[in-house]
Amino acid sequence: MSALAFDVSHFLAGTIVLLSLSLLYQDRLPPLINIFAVQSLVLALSIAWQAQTQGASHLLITAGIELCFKAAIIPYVLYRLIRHLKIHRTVETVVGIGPTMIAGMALIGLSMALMMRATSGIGEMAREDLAFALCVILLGLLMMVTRRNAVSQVIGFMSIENGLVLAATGAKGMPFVVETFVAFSVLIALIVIGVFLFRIRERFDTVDVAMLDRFRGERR
Amino acid sequence: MSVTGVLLCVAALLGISVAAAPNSRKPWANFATYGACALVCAAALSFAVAALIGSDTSTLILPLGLPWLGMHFRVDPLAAAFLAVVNFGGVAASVFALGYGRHESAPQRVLPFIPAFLAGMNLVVVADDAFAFLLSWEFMSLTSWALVVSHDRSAETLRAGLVYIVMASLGTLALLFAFGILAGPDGQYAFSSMRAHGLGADATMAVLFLALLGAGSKAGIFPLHAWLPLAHPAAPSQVSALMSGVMTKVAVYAFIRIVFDLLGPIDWRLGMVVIGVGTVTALYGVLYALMQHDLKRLLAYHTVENIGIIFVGLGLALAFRANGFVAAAALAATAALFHVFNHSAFKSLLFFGAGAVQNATGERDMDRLGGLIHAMPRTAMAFLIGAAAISALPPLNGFASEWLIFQAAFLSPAFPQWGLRLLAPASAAILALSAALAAACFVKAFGVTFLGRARSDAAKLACEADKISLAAMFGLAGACIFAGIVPGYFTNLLAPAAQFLTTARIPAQPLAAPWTSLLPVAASHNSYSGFVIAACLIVATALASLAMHLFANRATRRSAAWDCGYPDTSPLTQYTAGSFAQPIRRVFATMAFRARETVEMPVPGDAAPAQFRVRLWDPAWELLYAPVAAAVNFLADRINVFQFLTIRRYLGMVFFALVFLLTVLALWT
Amino acid sequence: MIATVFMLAVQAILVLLLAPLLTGIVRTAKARLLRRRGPSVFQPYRDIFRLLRKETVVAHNASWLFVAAPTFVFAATWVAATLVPTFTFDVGLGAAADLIAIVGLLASARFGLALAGLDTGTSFGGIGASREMMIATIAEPAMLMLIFSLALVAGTTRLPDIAFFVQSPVLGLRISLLLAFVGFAMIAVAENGRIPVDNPATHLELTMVHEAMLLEYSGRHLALMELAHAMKLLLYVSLIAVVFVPWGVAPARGSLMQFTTAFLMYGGKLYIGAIVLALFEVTIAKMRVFRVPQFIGVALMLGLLAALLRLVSGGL
Amino acid sequence: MIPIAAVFIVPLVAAVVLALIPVYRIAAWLNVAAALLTFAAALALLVWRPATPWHLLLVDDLNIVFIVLNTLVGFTTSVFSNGYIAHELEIGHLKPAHLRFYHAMYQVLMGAMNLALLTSITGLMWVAIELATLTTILMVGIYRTHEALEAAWKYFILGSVGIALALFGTILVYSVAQPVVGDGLPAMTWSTLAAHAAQFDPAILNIAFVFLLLGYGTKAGLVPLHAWLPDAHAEGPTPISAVLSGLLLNVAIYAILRFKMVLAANPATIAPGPLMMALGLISVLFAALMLYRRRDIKRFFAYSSIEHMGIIAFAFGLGGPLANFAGLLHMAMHSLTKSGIFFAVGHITRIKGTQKISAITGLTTSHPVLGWIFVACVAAIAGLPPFGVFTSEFLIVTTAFAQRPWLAVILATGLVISLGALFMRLNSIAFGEPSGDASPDRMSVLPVVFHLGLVLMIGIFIPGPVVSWFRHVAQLLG
Repeated sequence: MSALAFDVSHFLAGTIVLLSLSLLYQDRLPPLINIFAVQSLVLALSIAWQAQTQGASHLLITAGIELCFKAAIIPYVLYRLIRHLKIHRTVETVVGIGPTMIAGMALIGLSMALMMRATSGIGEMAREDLAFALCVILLGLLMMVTRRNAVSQVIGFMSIENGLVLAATGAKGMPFVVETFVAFSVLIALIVIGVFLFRIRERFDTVDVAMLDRFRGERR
Repeated sequence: MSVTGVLLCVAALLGISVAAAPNSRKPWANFATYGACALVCAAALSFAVAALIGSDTSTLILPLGLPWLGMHFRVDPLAAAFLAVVNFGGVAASVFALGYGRHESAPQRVLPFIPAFLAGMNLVVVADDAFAFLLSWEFMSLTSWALVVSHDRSAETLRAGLVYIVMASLGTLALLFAFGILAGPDGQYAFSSMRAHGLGADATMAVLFLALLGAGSKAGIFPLHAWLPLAHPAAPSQVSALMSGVMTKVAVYAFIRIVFDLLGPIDWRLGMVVIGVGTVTALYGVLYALMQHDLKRLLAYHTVENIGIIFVGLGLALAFRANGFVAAAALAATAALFHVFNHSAFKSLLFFGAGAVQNATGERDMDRLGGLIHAMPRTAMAFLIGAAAISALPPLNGFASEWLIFQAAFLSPAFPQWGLRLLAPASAAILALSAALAAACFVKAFGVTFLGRARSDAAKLACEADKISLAAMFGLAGACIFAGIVPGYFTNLLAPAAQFLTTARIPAQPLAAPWTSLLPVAASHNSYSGFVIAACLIVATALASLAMHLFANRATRRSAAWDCGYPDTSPLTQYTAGSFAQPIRRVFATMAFRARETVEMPVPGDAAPAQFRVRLWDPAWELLYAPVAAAVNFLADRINVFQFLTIRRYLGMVFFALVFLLTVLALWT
Repeated sequence: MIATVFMLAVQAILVLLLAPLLTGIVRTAKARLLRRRGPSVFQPYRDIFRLLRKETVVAHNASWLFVAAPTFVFAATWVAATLVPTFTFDVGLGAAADLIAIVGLLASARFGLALAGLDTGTSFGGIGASREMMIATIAEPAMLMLIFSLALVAGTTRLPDIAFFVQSPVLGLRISLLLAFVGFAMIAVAENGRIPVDNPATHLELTMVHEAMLLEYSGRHLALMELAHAMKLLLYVSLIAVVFVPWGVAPARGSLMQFTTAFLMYGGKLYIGAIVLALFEVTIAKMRVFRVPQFIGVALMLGLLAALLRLVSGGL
Repeated sequence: MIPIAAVFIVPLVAAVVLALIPVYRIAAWLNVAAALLTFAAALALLVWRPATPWHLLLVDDLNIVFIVLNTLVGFTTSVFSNGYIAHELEIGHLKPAHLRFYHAMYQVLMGAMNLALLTSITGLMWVAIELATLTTILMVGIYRTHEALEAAWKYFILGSVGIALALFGTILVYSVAQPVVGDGLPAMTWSTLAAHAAQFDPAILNIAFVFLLLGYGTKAGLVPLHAWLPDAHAEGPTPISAVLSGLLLNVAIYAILRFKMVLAANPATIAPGPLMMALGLISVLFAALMLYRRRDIKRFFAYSSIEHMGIIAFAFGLGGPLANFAGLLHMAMHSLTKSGIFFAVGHITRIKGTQKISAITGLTTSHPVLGWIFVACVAAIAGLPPFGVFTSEFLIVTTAFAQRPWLAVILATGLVISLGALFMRLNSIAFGEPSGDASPDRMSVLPVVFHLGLVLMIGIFIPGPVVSWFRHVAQLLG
C-alpha cells in the first residue's frame, strides 16, 4: 500500500486514541457524549478508509452501521437518558482526573511496549492498528473502572468496542467482521436498554443500592 | 487362593449392605444382616488364618480402577495377620450386635453401613497398589463417618462427624503424598514396583513422617487423636468397638506396610522418632483417659494409649532392624503385632460392656452410674476381665504382650547408638507408668460404674444385658484369658508376619503343656508362663477357700457398712470418677493439662452449696486444632467481602488482572 | 516334676508360715524401740486365728466381688511370694515368672484390693483405693527401672539368675547395685504401706491408705487380707535379701547341709530386715499423702540413675 | 453431515417451535424429545465422523468429548426441568408465557453451546459463546425478582467485558495468522492455526492468549473473574444452574484449551501452563474459603463449581498426558456430579420451600431417599471414593506432586478446606431435626440417580474405549 494510505490510517487511528484519552479527561456528561460521538465518527472514517485501501467493500457496511448507530442514535439516546434521569450535571470519578490521566498514559506506554515487540511478522499497518486498538480498549476499561456514573461506564464500554472494531478492520480480510460487529451492537443496545430498564440512577454498582443488604442474606 | 476368598467375602459384605439398605426397618433385618456379617467375617477369618499358618502369599489383579494399573490385591503374612484381627473383631461385633442391635433406635442408619465398613477394612488390608489402597481407605472412612453420625439428633455427634471426616481426608492426603514419593516421578503405583526402587535419605524421612501423619491420624497418635474421643462415643457401641478395636489397627497396618515393607532400609534415628511418638502417645492417652467421666470416651482415650504402646514396639523393631539385630527386631515386631490382637480383643469387649451399660441405663456418664454389679452381674464379670486385661495384669493377654515389649526394650544395651540406649529404657519406664495409670483408670472405671451404690434412678432400674450380647462379651473374655495363658500359640501364629517384616522370627515357643511359656530370645533366658501362673493362682485360690471352708467360722451376717461409724450416708458421698482421679490429677495433670482446681466456699451462715471446679487445658486441641480452625475462620471472614463488592469493583479486578498479566508480558518476555 | 512340685510346696508353706512372724518381729521391735514392751512376736498368728473364729459381717451393698476379693488377693500374693527365692535358688517354677511377672502379680492383687475397697460404696474405701492406685502408678515404673538396672548387670530378669550372678565372684561392688538397693528399699516401704508412706497401725480416717480399703472387712475375709499383707512384706524383704545379699543361698540340688545353713541364714536376713525396718519407721514421721509421689519419685530417679550409670560405663 | 448439523440445527429449530407452542406440558415434553434427538445425533458422531464440505464445522476427539457430555447432560437436565418447571408454574413463580420463553431459550442455549463446540472457526465460536451467554443472562433474570435482575445485570456487564476481551484475543490471533496462511477463513480455522502456529509472531500470540484466557476465563468463572457466577447460579432457575455449572463452564474451558494448543505449537511463546495453574490454584483456595460463609445453598455449590474449575485449569496447566487425562476426567465427573447436585438441590429447595441452608435440616430423616442421594452427591463432589471425582483428583494430585510438590500441597490444602466446608453444611442439611413438612417428593429422582450411577461406575471401573479415547485427547493437548 502507498505511504499516503498508511499515513492516513495511522492519523485516523491516532486520533481515535487521543479521543479516548480526552474521554478519560472529560468529566461532565454532555461533552463526554459529544466526544464519544466524534470518536465513532472518526472510527467510521477509518473503517471506510480501510475498506477503500483493502478493497473490502463489506467493511463499508460496518462503517455505515458505526456511523448511524454509534455516532448518531446512541448519543441521542444517551442525551435523552441523562435529561430523563436529571444527571447531566453530576460528575462522579473514583480517582481524580489527574491520576486517571497518568494511568491512561501508562497504559498507552504499556500497549506500545507490548505491540512494538512484535517482529514484523505481521504487517506494519496491522501492527499499528493493533497497538492503537489495544490502547483504546485499555483506556475504555480504565474508564469503566474509574467512573461511578452509569452513562460514562456505558460510554467506556462502547469505546472498548470501538477499539475492537478498529482492530478487526485493521486485520486484513478478516471474515465475520460485520457479523461480530452486529452481534456486538446488540450487546450495546441491550446495555443501554438495561440502563433504561432498571432506571439506574447513578451507577452500575447495583440496581438499587438499598438492596445490597436485603439481597444475598449473607451479610454476617 | 486366600486373596480370592477374601475378595469374595468383601463382595458378599457389599452385597449384604446393598440388600440391607431397603429392608433395614423390617423386623428380621437386624438378625439377617448381623448374622450374615458374622458368617462372612468368619469365613474371611478362616482364610486369613489359613494363609498365616501356611505363610503363603497370593496375589490377584482385577481390571478395575485405573485401567493402566488395574487393581492389585495380595495376601501376604502381614496382611493375613491383620485380616485375622479385622475379621475376628468383625465376628465379635456382629455377634454382639445380633443382640444389642435390636435396641437400635435408627436401624436404617446403621445396618446398611456396617457390612460396607467391614468390607472397606478388609479391602485396605488386601490392597496391593496405591490407588486401590487409598480408595478402600477413604471408603472405610466414609462408611465409618456415616456410622458415626447415625444418631444425628445431637449437635456434638455432628461435630464429631465433621472433625472425623476432615481429619480422615487430611490423613488420606498425607498418605497420598507418601505414595507419591514412593511411586517416583513416573508414577509406579503398584506396591511391587514401589518395593523395587529405593529412596534417598530425605525422601525416606519424608515418607516416614507422612506415614506417621496419615496412618497416625487414623490410628490416633498424639496429637492427631482429637477426632477419636469425639467419634467413638458418638457411634453405636458395636461401631465404637469396630472403630476402636479394629479400624485403628488397620491404620497401624498402613503404617507397617509403608514403613516396614515399602520403604526399605531406614535410619535408626527414624526408629527413635517412632519410639518417641509412641511413648508420648501412650502417656498422654492414659492421662487423658484418667480425666474422663464419660465411659466410652475413657475407653476411646485408652485406645490412644494402646496405639502408643504398639508404636513403641514398632519403633523398637525399626531401630533393631536398622542395626541388623534381626532377632531382637523380630521380638519387638511380634510383641507389637501380639498387642494389636490383644487390644482389639479387650477393647471390643470393653466397648461391648459400655454399650450394654448404656443400653440398660441410658447413661454414659459414670458419675450417674454405680452399683451395676448387682443388676448386671454377668456384664460386670466380662467387663472386669477386659479391664484387668487392658491393665496388663497377669495372667491375662495384656500382660503377655507388654511383657514381650519390655523384654525387647531390655535388649537396648545392644544398641551401638547412645540415643537408643537411653531412649529405650526410658520409654519402657514410661510404658510401665502408663500401664500402672491404666490400672488406676480401670479401677476407677469399673469401680465407679459397677461397684458401690447407684447414683441415679437410671442405674437403680438397670437390668442385665441379653444373652447374645453376653455370649459375645464372654467369647472375647475367653479370648483374652486364652491368649494370656498360652501366648505361645499366638506368637507362633504371628511369627510369619514378624518374619516378613524383619526377616527373622522369635524362637518357636514350646507348646507342650504344661510348660507353655514365652521365651523371647535365647540370649537372655527370660521366660514367662501365663499357664503356670494361672495354674498356681487357681491352686492357691482353691487351697485358700478350702482352708476357709475347713478351719474358719463360716457364719456370715449382712449388716450396714461400718464406714468408721458414720450413719448411712447418701450414695452421693461415694467417690466419683473425678474424686478418684484427684490424687493422680494433682500429681500428673497439673503439668500435662495445666489442671486447676477452684473451690468456692460460701460465707459462714450462707446456705449456698460450696462449688468445686476443675479446669483442664487440652494441649492437642489448644495448640493444634484451635489455631488452624481460627485461621480458616479468620481467612473466611476476610475473604468474604468479595461477595459484596460492587460491579465496578469486580470490573476493577478483571482490569487489574489484565494489566498485571500484560505488564508481566511486557517485562518478562 | 515331683521335685519341682515339692520345692514349690516347701516355698509356699514356708512363706505362709513365716509371714506373720516377720510382721510380729517388726511390731515388737518398734515397741521396744519406743520403750514399750509390746506384744509377743507371735501375736499376728493369734490375731489371724481369732479373726478366723469370728463370724464375718458383710455390708448390705457388698457384691460377690467383695466376698471373692480376699481369696484372690491372698492367692495372688501367695503365688508371688512363692516365686521369690528364699533360701534356695531352686524355686521350682523359676522359669514361669521373672521379676516383672512377680510385680505384675502384686499389681493384680492390688487391683482386686482397690476394687474391693470401692465395692461397699463408702467414701473411705474410695479414699484408700484412689490413694493406693496413685502410689502404685509411681512405684511400678520405679520398680521396672530398678529391674532394668539389675537386668543390665545380670543380663536377665529372672530372680534366681540375678541372685546367682550377684553372688558369683566375677562381680565386684557395683555402684548401680547400691543405688538399686536403696531404690528397692524405698519401694518396699511404699508398697507395704509402712511409715512414712502409710501407717499400718493407724485408723485415723484421713491418713489411712491400706487400712481404708480393709475397713469393711471382718472375720475370715480380714484374716486373709492381713495374711496377704504380711506375705507381701515378707516377699519384699526376701526379694531384697536374695538380690542384694544372696550369700549363703543354697544352689539347686544342694546337699542337706547347704540347705540347713541357707535356711538359718535366711532367717537371719529376715530378722535383720525386720529390725532395720523398725528402726527406719520409728526414726521418721509419716508424710502427707501428696508428698508421697516425691518420695517414690526419688526411687524412680535412683532406678534411672542406676540404669544410666550402668549404661554409660560398663565397668562400674 | 447430517448428525453434525443436527447437533446444533435440531435445538435451534426446536427453539423456534417451542417459542410458538402455548401449552407448556407439550412444550416440556418436546423439549425433552429435542434434547434426546440431539444426544442421539451426538452419539452418532461417535461412530461416524463425516468430513464437512466447507470447513466451518469439525469433529475431532477433543470436542467430541465435550459434545457428548454436553448433549447428555442437556438431555437429563431437560428431563429434570420437565418436572421442575411445571411445579414452578403451579406455585406461580412463572407464567405460561415465561415457560414458552424458557423452553425456547433452553434450546437456543443448547444449540449455541453445541455450535461453539462444533465449529472450527474461532470467530464463529466467539459468536456462539456470546449467544449462549446472552441466553443464560435472560434465563437468569427470568424470575424478575430484584435479586434475579441484579444477578442478571452483574452477569451481563462482566460477561460483556469478558466477551470483548475474548474478541480482541481472537482478532489478534487472526492478525498473526493472516500473514502466514493468507486472508479469510483459513486464518481462523483450528486445523490451519495449529499447523502453522510455529511461524506466528510469538509476542502478539502471547498478548492474544492473555486476552483469551481472561475473556473465556470470565466465562469459566476463574477467580478473580468469577464475580457473576455465584449470583447467576443462585438466582436463576435450578435447571439453568445445572446447565451453567455442568456445561457452559466446560465450553469456556474448551475454548481456552483450543487456544492453548495453538500456543503450545509455537515454541517461542510463553508457556501457558503456569498462568493456568496460578489461576487454578487461586480459584481453588479462594472458593474453598468462600464456602464457609455461604448461606444460600445454590450459591454454596456455585462456589464449589469455581473450585472445581480451578482444579481443572490447574490440571490442564500442568500438562502432560496424565494430567490432561485427569483434567478431562475431572471435567466430565464434575459436570455429571455438579448437575446432579443441582437437580437434588432443586428437589430440596422445592420440598423445604427455601434456599437458606440454615432453614434446611434433617433431610435424611424427612426424605430418606433424596437425603441419602444428596449425601452421596456431596461425598462425590468432595472427592471421596468410590466416586469418579476421587479418581481424577487422585491422578491430579499425584502427578502434580511428582512434578511440582509444593503446588500439589497447596492444592491439597484447598481440597481439605473445601471438604471441611462441604461436610459442615452437609451435616446441617442432611442431619439433625428435620425442618419443614415431610410431604413426599413427587418429582422423579431418576436424573440424579443416573448421574450418580455414571460417576460411581467411573469411580470403580473406567471402560477401555473411554480410556483410549481420553488418552488420545490428552496426547492432542500435549
